[in-house]
Amino acid sequence: MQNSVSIRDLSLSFGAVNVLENLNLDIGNGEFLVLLGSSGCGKSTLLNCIAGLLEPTGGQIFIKDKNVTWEEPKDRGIGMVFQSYALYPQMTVEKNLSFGLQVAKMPKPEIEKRIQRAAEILQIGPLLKRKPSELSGGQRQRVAIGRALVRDVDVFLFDEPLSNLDAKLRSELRVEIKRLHQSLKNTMIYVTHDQIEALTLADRIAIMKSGVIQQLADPNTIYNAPKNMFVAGFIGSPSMTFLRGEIVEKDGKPVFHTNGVDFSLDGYSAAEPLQAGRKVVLGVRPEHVKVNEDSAGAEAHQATVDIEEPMGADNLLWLKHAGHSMSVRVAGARRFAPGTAVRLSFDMGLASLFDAGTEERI
Amino acid sequence: MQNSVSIRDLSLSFGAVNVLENLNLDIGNGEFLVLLGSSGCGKSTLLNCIAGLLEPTGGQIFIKDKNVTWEEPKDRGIGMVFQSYALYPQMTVEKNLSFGLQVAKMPKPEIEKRIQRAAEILQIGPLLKRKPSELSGGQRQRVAIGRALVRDVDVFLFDEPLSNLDAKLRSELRVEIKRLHQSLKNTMIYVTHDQIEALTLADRIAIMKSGVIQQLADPNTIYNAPKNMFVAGFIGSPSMTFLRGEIVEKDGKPVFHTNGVDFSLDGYSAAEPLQAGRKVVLGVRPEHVKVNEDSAGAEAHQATVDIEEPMGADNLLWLKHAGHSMSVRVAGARRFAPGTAVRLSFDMGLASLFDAGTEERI
Amino acid sequence: MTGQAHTGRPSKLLRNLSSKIASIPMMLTAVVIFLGGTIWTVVYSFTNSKLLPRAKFVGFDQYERLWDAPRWIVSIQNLAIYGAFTLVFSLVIGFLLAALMDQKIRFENTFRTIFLYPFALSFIVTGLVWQWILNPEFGVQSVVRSLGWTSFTFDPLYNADIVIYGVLIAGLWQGTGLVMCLLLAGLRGIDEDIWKASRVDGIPMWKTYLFIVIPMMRPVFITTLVIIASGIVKVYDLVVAQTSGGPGIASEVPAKYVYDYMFQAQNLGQGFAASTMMLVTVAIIIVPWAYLEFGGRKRV
Amino acid sequence: TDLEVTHWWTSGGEAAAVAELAKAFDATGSKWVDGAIAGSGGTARPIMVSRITGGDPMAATQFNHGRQAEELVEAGLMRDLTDVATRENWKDIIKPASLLDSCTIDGKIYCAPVNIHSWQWLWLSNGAFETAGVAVPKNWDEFVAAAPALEKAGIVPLAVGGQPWQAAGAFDVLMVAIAGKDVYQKVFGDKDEEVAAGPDIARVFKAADDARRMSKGTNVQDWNQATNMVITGKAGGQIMGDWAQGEFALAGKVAGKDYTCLPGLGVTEVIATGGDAFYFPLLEDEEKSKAQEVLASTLVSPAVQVAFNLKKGSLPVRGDVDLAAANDCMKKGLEILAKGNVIQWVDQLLSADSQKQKEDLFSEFFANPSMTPEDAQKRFVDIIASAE
Amino acid sequence: MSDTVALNPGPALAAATRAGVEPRGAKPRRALSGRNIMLYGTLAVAALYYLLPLYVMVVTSMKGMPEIRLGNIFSPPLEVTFEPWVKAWAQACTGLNCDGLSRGFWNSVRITVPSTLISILVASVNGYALANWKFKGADLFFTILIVGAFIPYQVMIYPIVIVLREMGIYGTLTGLVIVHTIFGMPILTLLFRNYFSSLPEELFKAARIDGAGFWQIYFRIMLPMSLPIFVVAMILQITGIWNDFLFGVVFTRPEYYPMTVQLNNIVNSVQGVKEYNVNMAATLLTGAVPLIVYFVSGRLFVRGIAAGAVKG
Ligand SMILES: Nc1ncnc2c1ncn2[C@@H]1O[C@H](COP(=O)(O)OP(=O)(O)OP(=O)(O)O)[C@@H](O)[C@H]1O
Ligand SMILES: Nc1ncnc2c1ncn2[C@@H]1O[C@H](COP(=O)(O)OP(=O)(O)OP(=O)(O)O)[C@@H](O)[C@H]1O
Ligand SMILES: [Mg+2]
Ligand SMILES: [Mg+2]
Repeated sequence: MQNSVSIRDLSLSFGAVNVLENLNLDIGNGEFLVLLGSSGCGKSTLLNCIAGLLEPTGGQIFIKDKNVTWEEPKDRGIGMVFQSYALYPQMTVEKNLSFGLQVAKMPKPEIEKRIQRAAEILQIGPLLKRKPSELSGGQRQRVAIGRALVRDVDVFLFDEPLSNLDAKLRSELRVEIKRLHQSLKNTMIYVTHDQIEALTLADRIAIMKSGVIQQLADPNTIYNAPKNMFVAGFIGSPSMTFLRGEIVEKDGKPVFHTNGVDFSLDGYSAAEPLQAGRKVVLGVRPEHVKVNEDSAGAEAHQATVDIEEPMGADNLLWLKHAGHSMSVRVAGARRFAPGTAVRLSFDMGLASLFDAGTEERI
Repeated sequence: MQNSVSIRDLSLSFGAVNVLENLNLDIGNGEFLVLLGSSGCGKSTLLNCIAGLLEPTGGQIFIKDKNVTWEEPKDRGIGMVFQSYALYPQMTVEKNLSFGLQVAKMPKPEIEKRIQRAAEILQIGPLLKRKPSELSGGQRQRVAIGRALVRDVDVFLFDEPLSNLDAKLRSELRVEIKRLHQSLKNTMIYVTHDQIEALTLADRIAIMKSGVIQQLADPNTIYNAPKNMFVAGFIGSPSMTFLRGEIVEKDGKPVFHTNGVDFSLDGYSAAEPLQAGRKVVLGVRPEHVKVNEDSAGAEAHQATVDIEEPMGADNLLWLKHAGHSMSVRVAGARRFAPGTAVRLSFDMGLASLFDAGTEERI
Repeated sequence: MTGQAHTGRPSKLLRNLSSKIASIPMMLTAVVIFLGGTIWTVVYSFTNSKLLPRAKFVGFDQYERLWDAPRWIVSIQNLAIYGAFTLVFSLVIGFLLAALMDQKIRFENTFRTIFLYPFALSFIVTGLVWQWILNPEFGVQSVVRSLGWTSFTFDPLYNADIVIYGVLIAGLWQGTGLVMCLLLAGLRGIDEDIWKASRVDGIPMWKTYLFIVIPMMRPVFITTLVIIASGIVKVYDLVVAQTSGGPGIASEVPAKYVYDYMFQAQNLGQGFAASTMMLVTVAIIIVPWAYLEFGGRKRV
Repeated sequence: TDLEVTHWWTSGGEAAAVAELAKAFDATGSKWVDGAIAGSGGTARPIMVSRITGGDPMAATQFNHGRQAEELVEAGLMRDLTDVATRENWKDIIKPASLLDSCTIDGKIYCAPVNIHSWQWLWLSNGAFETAGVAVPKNWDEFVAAAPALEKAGIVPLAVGGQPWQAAGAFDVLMVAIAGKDVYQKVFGDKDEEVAAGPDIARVFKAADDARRMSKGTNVQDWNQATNMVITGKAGGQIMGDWAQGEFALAGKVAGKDYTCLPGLGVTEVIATGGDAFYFPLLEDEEKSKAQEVLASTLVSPAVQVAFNLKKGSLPVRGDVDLAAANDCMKKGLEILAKGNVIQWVDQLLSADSQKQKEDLFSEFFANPSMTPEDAQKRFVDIIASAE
Repeated sequence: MSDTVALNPGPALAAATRAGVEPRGAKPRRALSGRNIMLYGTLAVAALYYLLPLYVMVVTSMKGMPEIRLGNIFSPPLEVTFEPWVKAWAQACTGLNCDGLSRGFWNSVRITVPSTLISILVASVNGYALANWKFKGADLFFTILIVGAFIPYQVMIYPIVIVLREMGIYGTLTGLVIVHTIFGMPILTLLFRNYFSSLPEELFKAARIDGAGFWQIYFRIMLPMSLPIFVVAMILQITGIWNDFLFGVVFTRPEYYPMTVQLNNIVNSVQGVKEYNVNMAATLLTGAVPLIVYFVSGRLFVRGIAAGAVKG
């Protein structure tokens, strides 16, 4: 049994609108896969297809090597956690957890055992007698996870489970989910449009745009070697700075040229030969730029600080550089008044180069 | 004219609930003040009082040294921007901007001039003929700002203007507001519960809790020298780690002791003498901990990695250290598998020490 | 519910079976009663059925006679007058009341109950009460006269020229409460920030209502309009109880014409023809509404 | 056995009369379950028809005999009473014979007539004329002449209730009285358009115009409220059928002393033999069917005829009963009946449809002073022309 | 009533006094401001118009006939009598039956209770199916249903008579209940559909994943969450069915005639003079049930309307 979930040529359309088209995806056993994409790109739709809540127009879905395309949700061995918690408001937490088991006519002692176990794992023991309205957002989300937990499923599906929580709680629960995955080792498919969640939680991230998976890779690859400009721009906050320019040859070596400024491409490992004259886009992440107040370094680019955004731990600078606006991250303690002239140096080993036409990584 | 807005002994209650009690606040001319606090702490209430949308139960409000406590909102020289944009949905953008001016019987050419100016500043010129429903969230918010702009007011009031936008747009508009403030130099009062917004935008931040201002200071002070544990815990993501312990004397110097581990307090400048035996809380921010894989350094604390949260630019580690859980931020490239043993060293100059009873900074 | 597992797509008919079974009453009602009944009525409007429906077709005879009948013309006119005034007044009064109620007033519940209670009463009751109040011998007229103004005349129910307005008074009394309720719910749905924004902009209250709030409440107004309009077309009991269509035929309405000719005159064909015409009227109301509601944008 | 009987006799006099029927029927060992539907025939008939056609028939129901039930009979929904009729020899005892004719379709008898109603009466309040200081009129023309005096005394000369059938009925009465029996028969019986458009009818419309003028200010709906105006002296007179008699009796008024009745408006003394009859829908229950026959014969039995008609103020359907207890007005009616001065009433001649159109016309005519008699006559001709 | 309102110091004034500060700016608005006088004045006048008929009904029903003939319908009774009430309830005659409204009352109860329950049950299940278990063509039926809501009842009477006859339930209580269910269906289904659609869809999905089926979700998840809309539906149906005259008279036999038919009979069976006092008492008695329902649950009604109805 290689894969936990396999999706073959999945298509789905609402009327004339094709939301998913011939989508293929294999998710390994025990893998934590994050579906990341902006609003409306079809993440929830895909998840609902896997759960059996939407009927695909075409294609097939296998869970544990069993074709479940036409199975009822309850027979697929999946549990699902929703953004809005979707707790049954009129039932106590305990009842919320046991509802599915009761419907399945599980014997009482077994139900109780499972609830005990879930309550322990999620530390919601003291809340069992309360109603959802008497819980905080984080507690509600924990109960919602518990509802999937008691059903003892193979695959957990999460649809933006943390979007309704405030920043603090979100980061707390993120850690808890990660811990849960480490201890349960179930397959988890997690939908979000928050890149931090994706980067921190995922074994692999699938970045979607208009129903098509743009890149499917581990977080590190996604972050450092994005397959195209969409992925590159989507991941990272603030966004990667894109500089439009072209390749020129200088001293026999390809060099990136924009607005009269040259960037050496030493250290960049291109997949294709970099021909002179090719229109390309250079992508630089804010933290891959070094800011020097002195003019040291051969490749020191001149820039002035436009806006400074101190964020505590970091300080974000918006610079004017060769007619472009560029964001750069420095340590929180380093402060620059707007107007300050600075010199930049770039770590080309971590930069990305895209074809200006196809927007694909070179 | 010293202050732009002065609030004296402001009280407000809804029925029996006192939301604000004897609140005092002075906001300088051209200052960007951020009111930061969790939901329901009374931020909007305060802002509405300043705007004249709520009638205070007691106290007075001065704007430009004029007592406006009983003035109509329109006569206070304020403009307001709302979280929900509050655009008039059936009017075009142009009409949205001009409606208030038309009602005030401003001559037509003047109206047009102002709209032109606002449109220029906010780059919404091409949108003027559209209806709000045909705009994106960010564009809507820009129009909402424009509505305050055309009225040529002294004080801008913002009530969580960016909360309804997604992360990407939020960071873009944040920069724009900052730029707007830099060019207009108006007084701005900005309500948010997003600490990044507060830290990046504010000249000064007022941190509120249950209607009381906890600390009023510039972002740097708030971040690095929080007045009490509430402020310390509220600002910073992930939160400052709090270690409960006590002061012991070691080699004649006060030392922080918890769970059998000692922390030298060298470099910490306490406002009060640190008596041995005093129960205190040590607060350490994630980025003020150095992580070493080798065992160098005299003050090297043993710890093991519990969870790793790679976030692209940074990598967040949750460590087990002396029975506490502690979060530490390292560069994104440095990866640690869970279970790895590491050694920590602390920068005490940037740590905070609080009294365990009063929770006030020592 | 779906028996066959991995074999492939299960039968289309069996999917959602419970839902289909549960919807049988609705489907039956829709098809057999509403659709079937309507078609049946339209078909038989082309016959000369008398007491019992008979399939003897006579073409458009019934319609020709219908449009020749002065009473039908009067009925249509009355419906137009009653309808137009009811629409305008119940919306205006209903909205005024709703706007007043939305001012964070005290005793809101009391006022609301007062405005709404007539809706609990049947048209029969409403008609009777207002017949009594408008009766010149006992009601308003005699009271005013007894106060000394002896030439005062207010006898709408006995004056053929204005009788329909007498009916209107009663109709409004009965119906505006609900309109107020609907519009109040709509007003409460307006984002409070809009109010704040308009106050900050210095826009007077009435202008805010007129130029901002009312346009924003378009969907609620449309729903309300449809509810009122459907009531107008059906108006029957009120007229029967209050005036019986009198004096003479001055306050006749189409629904009454239908009923009278179907049952009293024992001329089903004529009644069916008149109901078909009412159906056409309904269609004239419904089609634009359906277009506005469902045509423009697709909602999930 | 319980038999449900529906009817629209709900006013005071009527209810008392129905009670007689019920009493007599209960005495046969069955039970009369009363299904009164208030309003008028117009309200009640649709309900009765829908129940019969809807498959939930009552055991017996009132109709005005004539054409109202024709189709129900044709549709085979009604019980054939021929057996009972032959057994009890209705052919001979029921007078005038036209009553039974109205019940006969294709040679079979489908209804049991219970009374004769005549519309041709002018009821006058002696007190009102006394107040106005004029003599009680003896015919329509005198009545019209006396109207101004009544008006001066604040009395409405002629009470006409708002229900449409009252206006239409009053016109029909005027027609018989003023244009005479033959014209009446030509117009309604033969549907003769030319006669309807002719000068005789024009005269009738003139008279109706007078009536309209005299009825101004009536402001009541129900016929018995209008009658009540006459009883209390608020109105000078009313054109109404003999059932008004019941109201006078109930109010304790004495014919000749408190009020005066003028059959045929004192002009043409004829009586229309309309009336009420009971129809018996086909029932499946054997026992009930038996009881229906018992009820039919009970209704026609002499004792019931006397008791019922005395209360109702109408005339019995058989000539062989003794109405010694009858009052002045009733006796006048009986006399006319005995002379054979009878006509068929409009219900028997015109379809309900034409009747309804007529009602529409005359209720509009009486309520709307701006409608000229000439216009009204034109529309009247149209109705007659299209009548079947 | 309006006077007491206006004289009451409003929150603003009270607050200013409490704080004890003398603001230097413009004085705060007074409770007796022109705005408040206008506001409560208008409301009071409107309230008067709405209350007048009720007042007239109550007052008239407690007068004797002689007093009524004296004329003024607005004057309070000189001599309060409950005779008309007694008569309306227990003595008024229609034909031979002289038991007033009392019989009709119980008939109305017998009609209203099952009709209300069944029509709401059927409509709520339909609305639920339409909102959560859409199947192909469902919307078509629904559209027909909604358009059907506008068809004048008269158009439908005859076909329904035929249908009920064919089913053999014409004139029975069952038949009447079905008729009420049919005619209540469009508006109720719309109400329930809108309401169920407004409930979070994820709740429904969660229940499906938990393995609950159509009925389990309906009874165990949806029903307990739908109190507001059920209240609205109850109120609409109770008042609608209780007040119904046409169906009650056309589709039943006299032993089931509801109170409104009895009311109509009493009001239209004039014996001599119209007994306005009895009529008014009868009217009030007939309207009592829906009125009480409104007075008791009017607040829930408005809330429910806001929750489900307005969204169209
Ligand atoms: N029931 C439906 N009928 C028609 N279109 C739908 C329906 N549900 C979703 N869509 C469309 O399908 C597309 C994908 O929707 P989906 O909910 O999967 O997006 P998503 O990626 O989950 O977005 P979000 O982050 O906002 O949840 C959207 O464009 C949406 O408008
Ligand atoms: N009209 C009102 N009536 C009663 N209580 C109110 C009213 N408005 C606000 N409150 C209460 O006053 C407190 C402060 O509300 P406020 O809206 O100022 O909070 P906030 O800080 O703006 O929160 P958020 O971040 O959620 O907007 C809350 O506890 C709220 O419940
Ligand atoms: Mg989604
Ligand atoms: Mg707020």
